[in-house]
Amino acid sequence: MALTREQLAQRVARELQDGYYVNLGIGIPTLVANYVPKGIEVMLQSENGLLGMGPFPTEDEIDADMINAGKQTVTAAKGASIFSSAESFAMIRGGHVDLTVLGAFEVDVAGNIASWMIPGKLIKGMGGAMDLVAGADNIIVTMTHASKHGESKLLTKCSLPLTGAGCIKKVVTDLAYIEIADNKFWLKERAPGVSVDDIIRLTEGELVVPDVVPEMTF
Amino acid sequence: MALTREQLAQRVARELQDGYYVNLGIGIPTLVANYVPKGIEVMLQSENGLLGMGPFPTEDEIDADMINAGKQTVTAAKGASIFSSAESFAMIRGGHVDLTVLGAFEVDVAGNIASWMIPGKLIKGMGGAMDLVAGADNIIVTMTHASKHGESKLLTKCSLPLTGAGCIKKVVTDLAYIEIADNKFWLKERAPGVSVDDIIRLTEGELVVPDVVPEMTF
Amino acid sequence: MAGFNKIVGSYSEAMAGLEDGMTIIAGGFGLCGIPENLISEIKRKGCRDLTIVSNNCGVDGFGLGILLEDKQIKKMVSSYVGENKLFEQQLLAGELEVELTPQGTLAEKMRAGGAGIPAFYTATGYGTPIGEGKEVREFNGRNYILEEAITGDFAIVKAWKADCYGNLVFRHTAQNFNPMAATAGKITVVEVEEIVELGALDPAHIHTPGIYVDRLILGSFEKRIEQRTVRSA
Amino acid sequence: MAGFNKIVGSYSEAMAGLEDGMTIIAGGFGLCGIPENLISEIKRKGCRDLTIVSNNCGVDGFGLGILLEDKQIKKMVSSYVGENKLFEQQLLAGELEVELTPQGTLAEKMRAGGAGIPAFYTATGYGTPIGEGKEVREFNGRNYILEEAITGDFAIVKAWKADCYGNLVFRHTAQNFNPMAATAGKITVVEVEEIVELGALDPAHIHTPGIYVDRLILGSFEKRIEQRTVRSA
Repeated sequence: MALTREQLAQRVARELQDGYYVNLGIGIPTLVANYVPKGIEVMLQSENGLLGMGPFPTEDEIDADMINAGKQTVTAAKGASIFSSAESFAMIRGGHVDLTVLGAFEVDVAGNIASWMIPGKLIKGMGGAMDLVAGADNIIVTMTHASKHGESKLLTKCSLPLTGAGCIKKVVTDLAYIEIADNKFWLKERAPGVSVDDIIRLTEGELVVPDVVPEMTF
Repeated sequence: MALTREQLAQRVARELQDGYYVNLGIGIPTLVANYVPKGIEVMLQSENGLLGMGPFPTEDEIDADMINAGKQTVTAAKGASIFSSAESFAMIRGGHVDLTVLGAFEVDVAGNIASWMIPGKLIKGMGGAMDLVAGADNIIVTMTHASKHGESKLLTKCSLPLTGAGCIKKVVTDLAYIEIADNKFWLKERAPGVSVDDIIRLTEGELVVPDVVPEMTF
Repeated sequence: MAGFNKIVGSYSEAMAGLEDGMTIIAGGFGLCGIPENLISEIKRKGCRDLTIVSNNCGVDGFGLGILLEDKQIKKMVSSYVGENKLFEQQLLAGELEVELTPQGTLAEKMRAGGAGIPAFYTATGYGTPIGEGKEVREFNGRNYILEEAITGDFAIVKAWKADCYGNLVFRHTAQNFNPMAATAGKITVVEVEEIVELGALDPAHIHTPGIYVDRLILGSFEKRIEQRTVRSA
Repeated sequence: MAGFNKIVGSYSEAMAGLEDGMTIIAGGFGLCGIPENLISEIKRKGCRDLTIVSNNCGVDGFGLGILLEDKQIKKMVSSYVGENKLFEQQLLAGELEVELTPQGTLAEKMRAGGAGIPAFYTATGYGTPIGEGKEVREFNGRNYILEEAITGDFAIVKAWKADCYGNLVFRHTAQNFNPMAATAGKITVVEVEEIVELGALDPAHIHTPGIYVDRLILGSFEKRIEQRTVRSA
């Protein structure tokens, strides 16, 4: 069975470490905050200028001046700091954020990522994604392994315009956990009940498959 | 009579305008603050991170954490702001300071200034002087017109290593007020009792002398 | 004698001198911390062919979105413009130009503009369409692209509190792009929720020193919320 | 589980890992806002061949000046080093190298180092000995030189108040180079006068967010005054 959105978030959350400063993109990455493993603490960075993002506000707490990068009303956690966009991206670009999680349209064996633009469709903009992928050493991409039409999103070479070049080392898809190194995809884990053959079939780029591919457990 | 240090400061102070943000260098420039003309307000910027420098503290007010760029204990005036060195020089480099007053060893007809280094003597460093002369549109140099040995400091070409290139437009010396334009010095005023001939004799660079050179009054 | 008092009495005075074809740098992120009333004044004045530098372009009917209604904007420099139907229409009709700029690069370009840094290198956008036509240079084994500073004829800024000298404090995440915008305008105009006594702001907690501010006006604000997300109490 | 608690129990722990030949970026301006005790710990450890990036080099017997006593410093990167006899002697004897850097360029190099900007252009130093050997480029009719970022193996910082997460507030002009230094160290060590409860610092008034801070220690400080200037009451 392909992972649900919640399971994807859960699997990504296992990569969190105690003391990590983390930037979570919009969509599935946002859900990761709900699955921080017990016994560890992480701080969420929101690129509009908030380090230490708290939960959504209650009705009474709602404040138009307190939002996250998804423009959602949020709260500041205890120990939070708030700063300008220049300071926020100094933090990101300077490599101070320990982990960035974001979605993508495509990823390739060279660690390239395409996530912001589909030629022919209306362009909305890259927001902070290009800064995030250029700034973080440690990035996890979450996405479905293939499109609705069964076309692989793990490619030899991205077909869409890039968001960043050579920056992705880890991908969690609904079918597998894959690492990228030496111009290859390395299959590390598979979703429960998903066969290695299915993963091979839906991975267009070169995939290295070990003898044993552990199944994820939830 | 050549101007005294106090008169130099007084003459420079006449260039102040209401609402000017001003950076005063160490030495004679510092004295300018004592002669702000009546009816106008200026704010003093100190490049270590203080906009709105107040007077020296009383014995009771002394605070090691409140100093100016000359490392002197100072106070903050009402309406002051305090910030980092990066912010302070963003302000300076970005041209937000209206007037900078500083001393010099030499100035030449091209508006070059040499003020920080005498080859063969121990080099102490340029501090913020290079940033100040590169950042301000409006700079006044104060210095003696000639060295103790009678050698002109207003030259065709600076002989000492430069602090900044082509940035000086106004010089107040103990003998004269001079503007720099079109690769010439333009004599505008003379110190009380100082003859135009004396000024010509002690100005090595090309000097344009008008028919009438008004005498400064104090 | 005005001294350092930056307060002006009307929005018309606040935006005096704005002309067709000028470049305006605006603070704000989404609808958070936007200079609502200064934008309305630009609409009222009716200036056209404007280049607006702002992370977003508001929404239909609010924020910078209202400047689209009379086609006052020629070009937007933004990182994300996806919240706005009218924007989409004018873009597709070729009536509006957009220069997409990564969010962090946009913030840094404004800061650089205010700080006298004409250009800087960044890894952001290298190897992407954003890097095309830009100089690439290697430092310590990594490739970077050259990005140039942005300055504007006007900067429009929304702050929380100010004193009459124009010293500014921002509230929560309404800070965002406002401090950089404030440094990068030839004329910087600020609207605030409260003007406090001179001396009431702690000098070390001023986000934007008054040296960057040319005009200051007291406003009242709708503060529309874009994504109202709540949890149960 | 340490989480985000950055507090360490001793100065020896604070400077653990410092080795011969490393580069240290230090906050402070003159003797104001210098990490006095972290400097003393470096002296105690006795590491040698250090490169120190700091606006000044203290005075004889205090601040960074004490690291000259046992010739621990190989190279200083500073804008002004004129307050120190021992410095002068070692420089003239060829025992010490100095890389003079304009003060604003130095501050910006540290900021750039922390902000992932490998290099930037500035007009400061163009046409002077500081510009020699550096790339010159024209932007909008003016000449600028290329300056590269600085980072350090360690950054040593003095702040006023901190919470256990390492969020920092600086006092008065003791801020100076400290915030930039804090961003530019692989390991950033901060000593403070007071550690407050988590949540006691206003998030919008934190000068340095804790993300930049690796180790935090409570110290007591002499705060020597370099130029004691007073007026009559």
